[in-house]
Amino acid sequence: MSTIEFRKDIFADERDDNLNTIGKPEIRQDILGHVTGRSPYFDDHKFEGLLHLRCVRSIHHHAKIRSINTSAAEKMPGVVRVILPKDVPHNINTLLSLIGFGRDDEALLQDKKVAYLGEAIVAIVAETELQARNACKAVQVDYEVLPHVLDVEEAIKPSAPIVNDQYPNNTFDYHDLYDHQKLRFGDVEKAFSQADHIVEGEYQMSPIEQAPTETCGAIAAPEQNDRYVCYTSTQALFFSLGTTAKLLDMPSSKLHFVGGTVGGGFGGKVDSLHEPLAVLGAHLTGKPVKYTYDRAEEMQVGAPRGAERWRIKDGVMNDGRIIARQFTGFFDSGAYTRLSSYAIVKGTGHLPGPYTIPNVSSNVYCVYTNRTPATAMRGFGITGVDFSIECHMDKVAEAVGMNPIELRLLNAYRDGDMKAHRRIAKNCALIECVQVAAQKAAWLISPQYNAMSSLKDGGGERAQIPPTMIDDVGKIGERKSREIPTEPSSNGSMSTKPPSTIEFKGVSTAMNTVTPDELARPDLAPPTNTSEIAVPRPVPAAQPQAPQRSTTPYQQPVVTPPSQIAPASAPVVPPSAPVPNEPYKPAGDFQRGTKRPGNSPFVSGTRRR
Amino acid sequence: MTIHKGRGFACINYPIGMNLGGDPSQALVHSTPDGKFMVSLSAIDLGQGMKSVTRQIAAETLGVPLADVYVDTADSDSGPHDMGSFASRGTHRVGNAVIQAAKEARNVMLEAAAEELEVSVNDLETDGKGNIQVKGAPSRSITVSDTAIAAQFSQGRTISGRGIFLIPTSDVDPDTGEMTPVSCFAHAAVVLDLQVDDETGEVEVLEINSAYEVGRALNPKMVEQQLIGGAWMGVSHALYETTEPYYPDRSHGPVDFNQYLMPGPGEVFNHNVAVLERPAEGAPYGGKGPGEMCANPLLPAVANAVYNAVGVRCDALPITPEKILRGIMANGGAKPQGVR
Amino acid sequence: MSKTPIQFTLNGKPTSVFVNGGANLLEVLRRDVGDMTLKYGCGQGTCGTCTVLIDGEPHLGCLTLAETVEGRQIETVNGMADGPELHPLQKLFMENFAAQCGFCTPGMLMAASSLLNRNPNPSREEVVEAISGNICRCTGYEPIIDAILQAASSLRGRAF
Amino acid sequence: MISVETFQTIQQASSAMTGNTAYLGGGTLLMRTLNYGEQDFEKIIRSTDNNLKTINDAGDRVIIGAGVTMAQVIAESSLAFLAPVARSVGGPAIRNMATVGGNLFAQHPYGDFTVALLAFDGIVKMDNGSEHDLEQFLSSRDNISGIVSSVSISKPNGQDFKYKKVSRVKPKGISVMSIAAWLPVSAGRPSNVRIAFGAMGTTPLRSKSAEKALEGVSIDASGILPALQALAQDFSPPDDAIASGWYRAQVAPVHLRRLLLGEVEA
Repeated sequence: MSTIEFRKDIFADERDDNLNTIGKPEIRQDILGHVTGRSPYFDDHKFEGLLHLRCVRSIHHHAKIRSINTSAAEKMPGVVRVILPKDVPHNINTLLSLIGFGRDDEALLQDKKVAYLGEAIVAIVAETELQARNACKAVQVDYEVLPHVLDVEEAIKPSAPIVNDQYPNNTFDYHDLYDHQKLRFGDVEKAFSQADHIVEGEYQMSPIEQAPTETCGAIAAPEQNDRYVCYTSTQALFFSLGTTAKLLDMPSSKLHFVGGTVGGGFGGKVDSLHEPLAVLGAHLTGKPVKYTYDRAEEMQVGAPRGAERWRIKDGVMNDGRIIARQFTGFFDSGAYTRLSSYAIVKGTGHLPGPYTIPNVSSNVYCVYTNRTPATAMRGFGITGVDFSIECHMDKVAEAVGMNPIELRLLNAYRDGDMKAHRRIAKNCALIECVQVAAQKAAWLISPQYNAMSSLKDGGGERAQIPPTMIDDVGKIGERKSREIPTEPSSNGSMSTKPPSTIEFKGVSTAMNTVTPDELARPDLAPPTNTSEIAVPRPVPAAQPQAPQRSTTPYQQPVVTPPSQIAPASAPVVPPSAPVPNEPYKPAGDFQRGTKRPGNSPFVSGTRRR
Repeated sequence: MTIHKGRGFACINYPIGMNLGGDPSQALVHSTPDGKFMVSLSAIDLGQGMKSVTRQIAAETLGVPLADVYVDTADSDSGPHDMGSFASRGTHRVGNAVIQAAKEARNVMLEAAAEELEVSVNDLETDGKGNIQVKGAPSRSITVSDTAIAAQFSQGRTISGRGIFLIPTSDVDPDTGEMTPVSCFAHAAVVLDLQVDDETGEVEVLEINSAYEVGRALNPKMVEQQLIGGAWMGVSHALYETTEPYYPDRSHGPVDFNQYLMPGPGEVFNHNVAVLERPAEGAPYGGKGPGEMCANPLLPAVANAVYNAVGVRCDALPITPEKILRGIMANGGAKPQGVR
Repeated sequence: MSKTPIQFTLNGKPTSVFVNGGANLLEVLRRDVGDMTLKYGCGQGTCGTCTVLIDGEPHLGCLTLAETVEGRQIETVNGMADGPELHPLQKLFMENFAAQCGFCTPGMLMAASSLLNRNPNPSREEVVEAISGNICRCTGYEPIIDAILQAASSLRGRAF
Repeated sequence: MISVETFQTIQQASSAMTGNTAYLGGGTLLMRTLNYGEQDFEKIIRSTDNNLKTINDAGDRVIIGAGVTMAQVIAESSLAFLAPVARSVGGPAIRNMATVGGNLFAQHPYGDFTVALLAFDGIVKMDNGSEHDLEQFLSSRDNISGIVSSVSISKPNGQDFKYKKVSRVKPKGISVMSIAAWLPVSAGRPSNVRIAFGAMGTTPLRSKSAEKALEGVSIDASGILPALQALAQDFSPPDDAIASGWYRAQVAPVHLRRLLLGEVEA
């Protein structure tokens, strides 16, 4: 059973609750349609003579296509049209080309090289879906199988096969400069050397299917005036329209897209793969054409939330203050870019989580592997790193012997604090959420932690941008010639004696004692004839070393007061409904320009190499 | 067999919208001849309630009853451009565009009413019930319907408005990662209680106590829908879901809902939610999008609770019975970490 | 292409249609008859979005060979409401916010109505069992279970 | 194109099963194949033979028509001991469709009902009257010709039958494994014990080592221990999306112990 309460007492003076309909539990506009079955999803439009489109898909992870023979398929019953890669007018795209992010790297139908299991090669339009399926089976594709790579860290080795010809280093190119997205704030190496504890961990997010109950699809049909109507399940109507116009080299004025009522999306209906093929099918046959994933395709060919691997290294003081946090992240983009490269930028802006940490660095890689391309899903770019950060926070709490909730409150960001992407935090409410959740669960925290507030004690020194170490390790292509480390560079000479390290890897560690015999039951003994099964991230259970203390006392980083930093005090938050139609203003100008080629004229940083 | 109870905690913040901006949303609002309002969008309702929340925002801004507003989306011939429904951008971006469009329409409506009532526009207010009245003298009023009829048939005014919301694209510094991301943050904290069977590694989630800060709950029932359903999905991600059970090996990928695991209706857990509302500057009536962030804290909370229960850290998702069992065996048995 | 004529009763109305050999009931009802209320979610029998009642019992449209419904009674959501008057299940799904995307709703409603037809006073467990073949990705199931229990109560109230 | 032919008797249907044909029972297996274009047939044969739908109580054995659905089993009072098994198959809609005969052909990890039939010494009867021991039938089911007309099983006495299905999703999930244990008691001790597992191999399988180890023992923690230890000899369970073979092998003794001792699950 669920209960819900609205804590109107908290932040009450920042709200005007006296509104007409805002804040009222009004019945949904679409609910009557839902309960009567009348809500018009894309497939609920009736067309006379509707044709069905299905795709011939790669049976290999990675292979050159030597030839495609469709002559048998063309003669199959009910087949109306075979669509080949050459029939796609502009057969190359990347999803974010509409906002100018990344290079075109993905064909709608592939005729040179397939780079993942299930990649579409040929489309067949037939009178019934079964006929289209049968005809797909009759298409002969002659493959030359290539070596493939499925693990992100294997993929960035110099010897790895090239997955995506547009990105021959198997990594997305950031800013035409690096093979990863950097974040540098302060000097983590120096802080590590001053920390009482170093806590490290590695975390692996699984690939996850959005699994909306309605699969992705579109129906397109010739409309009057030489236009095409397209009913679609898209999450982004003009995204799909623009992508279709580009791939089909067709003026957007010829496209009439209708959608808006969608059977769940969760990020899985952004990729705009169905609309172009459905419209192309309608264009080539002059008939209405439906193209939709079946459930098996939705789960294995449709793009999942990509897997992510994160390594976190924290420098922590005995009192629980985290003084440095370093990330190394790998997004498994699959064979093409789609949205992964952008999600990394979003994730980078999110680091180091909702905490104020004076030294943060991060390298995040968008890695191409021979698997289904990844795309958006609920929380994209954030969910995986939040999992990592919050598991890690518990390890930190354990390392310093603190209540994990109090550890979070101690390090929580507050109004006026400087974030690692160099903008001031405002409108914070982490502390209050933590306090309320703890209170609801009767998880006791001490009074001084209950007295904390997002509105108090932020800013000041916490608003400063620290002197920052930067580096140019990981230039595009560098990794292809030799192995270089993936974590934020520690080249240079500042780092002295490394503190003791607690290793947390895989599944491990319980600190209390249990007699080993206590649980040695025969029914738990491994069966003797069981073959070794590879299980994701198996489980070495190492007892951790007791944390040792560094002798170097922590010192606050020397603050060079840059003239351009934001004011130290918390910005005033408007007390009631804000005026939302004023033009948006960025929180502040950049400390310095961007897109500089080569060396950075960095104000307060020192380049290490 | 021993069942071990465990308790885990996690808290998060969540950036609302495409973080680098450059993602416009537009809205058009117009009145029918008798003073009902149509809102034209291209935003997508995936179930999150786009149509409903923009309807409430339009009604609030126009100052008319909810029943007199209808949201029509998404037809590219009539709906203006919108970037799409993802990245929790709907409520924030589209909501702001709707406010701007509704304000413009409201201004025309008040001008038309002022002409009919022969008063100054600045002296007029709406009562939210379909009337426009003189401030402090509610008996001097005209209905929205009569106003629209007058505007349409005698004054020759279009009661309509256009709105757009755009955060300009932010650059990203290649060396430091400096950027101007997002517009506001939602927050959440959860305490999760579960139990672990130390012979099978099976986990049962027992109860969640949570606090979610959503800026403003524009529709509290729809916020509740998101938070309850989103927490379910978070637990599902933590314990069940993967398209590649042997990642990075691609074998045995699920192809149907029997193989792709999610908690069934027999696994509903108790969930006690507290909603906090700290309106965000620049957000529509302060509202942030709760749709994505609500799932996120559950993943680490489950992992932390499993560790608390049996002393096994599962740092790789999903946390399957097998991983837990392997951890318990490697540790030489369950190692409960103490009652929290 | 040769087609086979079949006749059945759909929501009380005699219906005749020619079907393709091997066609399933889901496609026939949607494309040939025009009842779009039942949905395609998998074609595998694993999601329940195409649940219909055949002779009062829930079946999956996607796994039902169309020829096998010859002469039988089929019910879909289209037959639930009594004119403009919603069935209590529909009404309580609405009031309980028991749908988000709405795609599973017709199947859920059919599964629930077959339960309430045979068991006017179900326990929570029986409700859970009745919808156990229906996937919902949005709600976490709880509002759906609550709505069905409340509808049962409302229907009992109506009978007395 | 696919054509459909319907016959009044199972014998007529069987004689029509020539060339690229497939027999349609409840449809849950065949229609899925067809929906996904994975069919290797052009003609669907079905039968409206009422004998397929009958359940005959024949003294110490009961004969269940191959067309009897899971829902029919649940509703049939003489099959009350099988009701929990039938209830563990699919959701309500699937149970109105899935048949006893079809369950014999369900691929891993499906076929939980067959697990119980295997424990009850099932004998499969074909349309031509020939009979096959279920265990043999399962090992050669991909090559069987003809149509299954019924399955006959022994009937348990009272409480000597135990069944459990382990699923990750509740209440309806496919098998991590299912276990059917029939322990007839003779002179206070189990004799002629039959233990069958589902999802522990490519078909439902008996654990003959565990059966042997349970003969005549006292059903308590120490009495069943040899049987639990013996399980490993009989199975090399497969990996799938639900669980690895390692995990299945690991927890099989746990679940068998809990089933035999009636331990209350969490």
